[in-house]
Amino acid sequence: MQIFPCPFCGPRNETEFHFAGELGKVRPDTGKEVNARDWATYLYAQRNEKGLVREVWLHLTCSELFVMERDSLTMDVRASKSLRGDAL
Amino acid sequence: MRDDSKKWDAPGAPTTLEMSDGLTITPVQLARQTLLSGVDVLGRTQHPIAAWSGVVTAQTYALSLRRDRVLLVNGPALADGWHGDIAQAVSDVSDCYSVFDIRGDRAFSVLKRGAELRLDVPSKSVARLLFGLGVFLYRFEATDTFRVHVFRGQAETFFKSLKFAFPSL
Amino acid sequence: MTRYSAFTVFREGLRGQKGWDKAWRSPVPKPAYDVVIIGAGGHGLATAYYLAKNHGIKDVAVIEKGWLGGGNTGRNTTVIRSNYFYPESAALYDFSVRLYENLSRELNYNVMFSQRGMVVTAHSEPEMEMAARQVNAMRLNGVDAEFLDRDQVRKLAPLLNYGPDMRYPIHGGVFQPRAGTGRHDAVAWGFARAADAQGVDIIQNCQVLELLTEGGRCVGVRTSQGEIRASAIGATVAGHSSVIADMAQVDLPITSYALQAFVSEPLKPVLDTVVLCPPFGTYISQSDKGGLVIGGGLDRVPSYGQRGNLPMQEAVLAGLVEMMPALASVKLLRHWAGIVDVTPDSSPIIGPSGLEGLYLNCGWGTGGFKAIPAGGYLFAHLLATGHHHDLSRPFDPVRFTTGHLIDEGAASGIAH
Amino acid sequence: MTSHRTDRAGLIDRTQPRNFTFDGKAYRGFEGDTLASALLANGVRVMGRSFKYHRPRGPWGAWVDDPNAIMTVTLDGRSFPNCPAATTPLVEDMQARAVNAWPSAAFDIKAGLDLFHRWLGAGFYYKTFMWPDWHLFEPMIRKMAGLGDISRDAPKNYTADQVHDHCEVLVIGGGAAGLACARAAAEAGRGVVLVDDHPIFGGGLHQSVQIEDRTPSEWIADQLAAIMGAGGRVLPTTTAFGVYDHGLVGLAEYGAFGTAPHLHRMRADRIVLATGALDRPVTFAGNDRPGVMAVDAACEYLARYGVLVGRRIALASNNSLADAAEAMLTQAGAKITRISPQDGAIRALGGKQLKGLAQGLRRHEVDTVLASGGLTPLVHLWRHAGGKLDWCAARQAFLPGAAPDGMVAIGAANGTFDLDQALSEARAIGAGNASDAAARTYSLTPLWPEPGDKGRQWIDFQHDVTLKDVELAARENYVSVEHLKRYTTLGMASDQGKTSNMAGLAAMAAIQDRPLPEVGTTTFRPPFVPVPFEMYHGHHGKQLWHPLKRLALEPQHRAAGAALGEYGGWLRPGWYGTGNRGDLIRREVLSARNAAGIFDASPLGKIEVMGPDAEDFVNFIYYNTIRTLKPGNIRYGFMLTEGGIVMDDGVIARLTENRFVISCSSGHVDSVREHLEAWRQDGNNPDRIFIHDLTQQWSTVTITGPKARDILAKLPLGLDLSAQAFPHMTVQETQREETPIRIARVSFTGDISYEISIRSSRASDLWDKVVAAGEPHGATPIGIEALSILRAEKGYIMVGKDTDGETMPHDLGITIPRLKKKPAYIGDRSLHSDKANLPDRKALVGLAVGDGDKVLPTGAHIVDGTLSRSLGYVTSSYDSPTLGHPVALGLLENGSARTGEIVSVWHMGETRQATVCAACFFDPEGERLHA
Repeated sequence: MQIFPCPFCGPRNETEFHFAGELGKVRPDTGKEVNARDWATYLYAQRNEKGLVREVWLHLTCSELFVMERDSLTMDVRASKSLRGDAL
Repeated sequence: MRDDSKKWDAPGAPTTLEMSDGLTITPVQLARQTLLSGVDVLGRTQHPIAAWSGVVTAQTYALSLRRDRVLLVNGPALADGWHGDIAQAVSDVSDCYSVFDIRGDRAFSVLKRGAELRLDVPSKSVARLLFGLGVFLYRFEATDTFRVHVFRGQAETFFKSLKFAFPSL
Repeated sequence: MTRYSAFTVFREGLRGQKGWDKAWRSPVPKPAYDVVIIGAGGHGLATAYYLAKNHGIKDVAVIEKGWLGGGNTGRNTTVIRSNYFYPESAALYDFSVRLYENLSRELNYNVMFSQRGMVVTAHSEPEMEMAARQVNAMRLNGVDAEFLDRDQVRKLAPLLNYGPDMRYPIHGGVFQPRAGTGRHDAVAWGFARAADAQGVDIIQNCQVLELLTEGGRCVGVRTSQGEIRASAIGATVAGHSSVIADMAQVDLPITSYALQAFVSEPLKPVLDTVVLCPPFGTYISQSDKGGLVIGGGLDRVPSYGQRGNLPMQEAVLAGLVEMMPALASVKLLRHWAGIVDVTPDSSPIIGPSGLEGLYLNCGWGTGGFKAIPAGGYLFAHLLATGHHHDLSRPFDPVRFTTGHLIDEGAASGIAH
Repeated sequence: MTSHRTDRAGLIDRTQPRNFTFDGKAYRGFEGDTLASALLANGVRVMGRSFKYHRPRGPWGAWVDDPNAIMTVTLDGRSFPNCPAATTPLVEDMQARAVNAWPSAAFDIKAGLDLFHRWLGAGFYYKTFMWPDWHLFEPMIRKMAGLGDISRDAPKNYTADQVHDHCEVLVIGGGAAGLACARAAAEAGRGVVLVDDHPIFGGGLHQSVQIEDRTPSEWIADQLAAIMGAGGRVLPTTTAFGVYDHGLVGLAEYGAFGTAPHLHRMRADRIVLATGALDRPVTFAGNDRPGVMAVDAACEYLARYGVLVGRRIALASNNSLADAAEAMLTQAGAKITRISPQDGAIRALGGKQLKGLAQGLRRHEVDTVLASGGLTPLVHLWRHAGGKLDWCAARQAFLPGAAPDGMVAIGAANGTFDLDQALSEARAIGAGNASDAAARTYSLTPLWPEPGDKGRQWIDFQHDVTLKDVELAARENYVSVEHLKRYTTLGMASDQGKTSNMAGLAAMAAIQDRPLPEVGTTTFRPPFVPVPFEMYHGHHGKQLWHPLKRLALEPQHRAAGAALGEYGGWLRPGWYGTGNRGDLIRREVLSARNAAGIFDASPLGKIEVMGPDAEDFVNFIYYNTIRTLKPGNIRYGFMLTEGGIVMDDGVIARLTENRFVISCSSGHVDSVREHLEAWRQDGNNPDRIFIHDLTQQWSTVTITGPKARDILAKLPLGLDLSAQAFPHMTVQETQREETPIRIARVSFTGDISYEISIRSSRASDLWDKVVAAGEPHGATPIGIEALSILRAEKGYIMVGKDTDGETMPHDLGITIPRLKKKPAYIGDRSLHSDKANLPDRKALVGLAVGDGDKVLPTGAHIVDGTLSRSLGYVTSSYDSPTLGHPVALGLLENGSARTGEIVSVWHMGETRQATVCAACFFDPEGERLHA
């Protein structure tokens, strides 16, 4: 069981968190024409890096959506900050 | 669909449960619980704020739940809805959460059956998972008394989880 | 190559087992091949075998970072089945089951495909309706399927809890008699030996460091054992597909997760079929050696760490004790994890990578083992001809752009 | 049979005899014995049979490293399979039986298999049994394999306690090093937990005469007192079975035999590995004979249990620790013959009973052979945590190398076999200092298997892997250590290679003429020793497995005789009353259609979205346009995934300009709340949108049916209920006795309906009043089953039942937003993909059957003319009590264009006909709805 740092709550057990996706997904402006390839990239393409990753996680108990930097191989957690950049 | 009425224990009326070693679980009736959400609602509340693992001693207090939300306990009556003047969303949640006090020397040991808890690791929020249920957990009035708010529909499950955890001590 | 048979086993017993040949050679890589396959797991080895056998392409190297069969092929729970809902999946996986049915004799290597059947239980009336939908779909897809009531499930899996306190009472289930288990290592070894016999070079301890490109086309790989060029390169590296794709500067619709597996101490036979109980998140079979082989869902955290993590262990094994309480005192002998490549629709990807000359066979997620012969067969077809076989065409990655996902989860009413 | 119990005290309690049986014969041991020590004391050597050849086996080790003596133990009528005799504490009345042997370990009828061993070498089964078919041979092989058998009943009173815990320093192993380290750490003010898997701390220390001028027992007691005095905790009979991410160590704490071990999920800031080392076997001909044991095991049996394993002992060791062993065993009365195994090949003589040991032409008449090929540190947990191993040529062993985060190894586990040195190392680490290496007194001569040697030499005792099997694997090029392991099954026995791995690697190294470290090691997998599944299970079973949420009105429903069942995560009334279930449900449907039904709709989601951006936000969340919704009004809508798939449906009520109530499906509340929160914070301004899930604050009583208005009118609410003042799809708020009440006029039945919501503590009062008001009108409570029929008659869908994971809103006939809605909304672009634009998408249809026909089975498929392709399926199907004929909904390719078409419906091989119609069978004009 891993310990993840919620930027608001502090360290908590991994069971309180939900993986929300990789950081950096930007929703295309669907008010304008979006081509199928760009939309597919937004929906499905993953960097899926082995090693250092930056991801968005949801802390289920306090609903904080935040950015976590961790290592997908060693499971070391480096840092976290709120999605809006508020530090711990 | 089958009739499973018998498989599920009928919910009992909430009563105080006394276990060995002076451990008790007591249902608590609060005058009011109010959910307040808004920017800097934590900074703007005039009531003492409960966080983990401090001990709340006031009768009216605000539970720090998240960056922009508190649960006001025993506060004044406020109208439900969006309060544009103070830019806060307000909801009466008195019937949303059932509240229990778990008291005794070994209360913390019981709770550790349900979550990875440490008194020496503070948290700004009292919201956490306990026995797999979303709860608000903090210490109330004494260092050996833990108060839990749990969704009403899950109070039965919570009570049962505690009962199973007791004999394991 | 010594042919394996009861006779040669008998003869070698008399001769002190001295007459056996190497199951495969350990060749030094040549500077160039017609086809290079990255990853000597089941899919890679099967691809090489079928390239040689079906297409006469024998100038093939399979290069492997570690030891052959050491990835998910050697880490899975060995279930082989084709109980799928959509015609595209059913066609693919049933083709695989049919290849498996003759595989031991074809490869001259006993892969121990044991068609002991698989039950997926249903625990409520709505689940029984879904089970009926599933059985009908399977039969229309030409896959064997039986709709079981509670008593029929009980006959097949008496260890399940039929008591009144069972959280999810068993109403019935879906049974595929031709499903079963195979010996996972033997599948890799059998394909490796058969491919090697056809002249394929299997090069172990050879890591790909870089893709060689010329004019926007992939022309080879730089490895820890030097450069190897090829006219077509196929990657069959499962959970590490994104790592290879990254070398080609392509993002795949894949997330890697650890998938755990568990085995108990050996027991005398107690379970004759594969049993999956969805609400407990657990499935189980008993190996020929007697160990109970148990699996469940993905870990919750994306990962490349090939090791188990406690939350999912507790979920899977607690589920096991709930569904089969008689196993409570049976002991867990070992647990481990493989890295699986999960696509948005949980269906595989077979097709071009986006970099010319480089092709992908990946995205099998939790279900790659059962698809090894078909995956190899179809990927070989693609590498040899440059075109899809009809069975693999629906699994081309273009489906993520057109929206033609093949989502088995979708059939059960789950929105993804 | 002579007793092997000495007068050396050991740690057993000789005043407490314990009676037990083994393979049906009665024996006696003492409290503190293990099954193995008690049997050895009684002169019993053959305690098991090997897996493949059924060779007789006696214990090799005295603790977790013994792979041989495995038993099914029955106590108080409950049987436990595969108990290692060496670690099973002796309990009065235990009945033990060797596994994999019949009728007994001493005389096993399958022993004859050993005669065929030359044909049953490594991997023989991969080479045969292919013709005609594996299935012909498999059943026989299955029966032969396996160890213990299990009882088919669940063990009673066998539940694991599970607790989370934390400590600053976790010391694993309570031998000299562990004790000294734990004490130093505790005295340095650190929170220490010390665990050891024995019931009595001390490890190998009990074999010593004295330590730091005290007897071992006194010294151990001193350390434990000091540790606890300084606030440390000690856990005996506790196995650290695995190390997981972020310093989590799984501890299994064993209690009385027959109880489930307790699971401690121990989070440790720092882990000190003091797990010691094991004697590894020497590979020689006949080394599997009962009576060949580890040197260390013999000392352990003597020191802990007062058992002298033999009287005439050959001691074949390659290392300096043999001297102390010789002294100890001699002093206990054994006659020791020292053998240098390096001086020439040795071989054990005899069969079930050991007759002696031969080296070259010399024969030694001995009854016991003690062997040690050197010490192997127990580094399993080190490897679980990702620590590296370094080969140490001096010790001929893999030692802990680069350390994983927060972990350190001390004592024998770290290759520090010298006691004084181990103590100083342990104390330095405990105090938080680095340890400095000092001189070593341990010495050994390398001793590894020699390929080509004559005779059958065992590498893996339990699995019958011999040196020849390793040679065969090498010959066939299964040379990677993992191939070797898998091909020969070496190291896969229930001891997980504790005895066999090193010899196997060394054999492969020798065969290939490579340095041993180059061959490498196999991966160490948890658990360190096998642990029961129950340990992972604990108390959260039965009603606590996916526990259901409970209604505030459950007492009312129970009193009304409701049949309760699981629907969307809640325990809810399926129907009311006793008798034929179908009739009861029918009656409820008819009463709802003819008068009114009263329904507990409380679990329906009530998620409020508030704030200045609430309107834009819900407009973005929903497929349907919400912007134009006026306060007091309600709109039906879909939530989509970004893939354009319908994930939930429900109504949105706008209470005020900045306040919306989203009512989602009961089973989707948690996921919808998360969905909303994620989108609120990602891509929207979270300072201007706030989401309160008030589902459980409010309970909802629905009155539906032609008399609904009359019934509602009886409650003094002071509202104008006329269709003009309170039309369909509007909401009103009022108060009753100062309690807010919200009434939504929406319908899931097609009849006029009011959903009355009130705070949950007042729900029973409301329910009683509504039921009383309804009674004169013939209104009755109705359950979910009746509601499902009512909504199907009207063609209202249930998401997940009448839709699948491919269904888009236009498949359900709601097309306008897709074509017209301008502002962005979730899933919008996906509704225009190639797939979304296909004409043959599966669309919702009604399916009508001929007069007198039976109900179509839900789950039946609609097929094409050749019966070979599915065009869709029946999703909901009932015999409509209202209409007097069956009604069905389905998803069908190009469904909307097929109205009027007769289609084939296929179910389990039978085909029927149905006519495609609009997905609405009741009041298609909506007159009753708007009445």
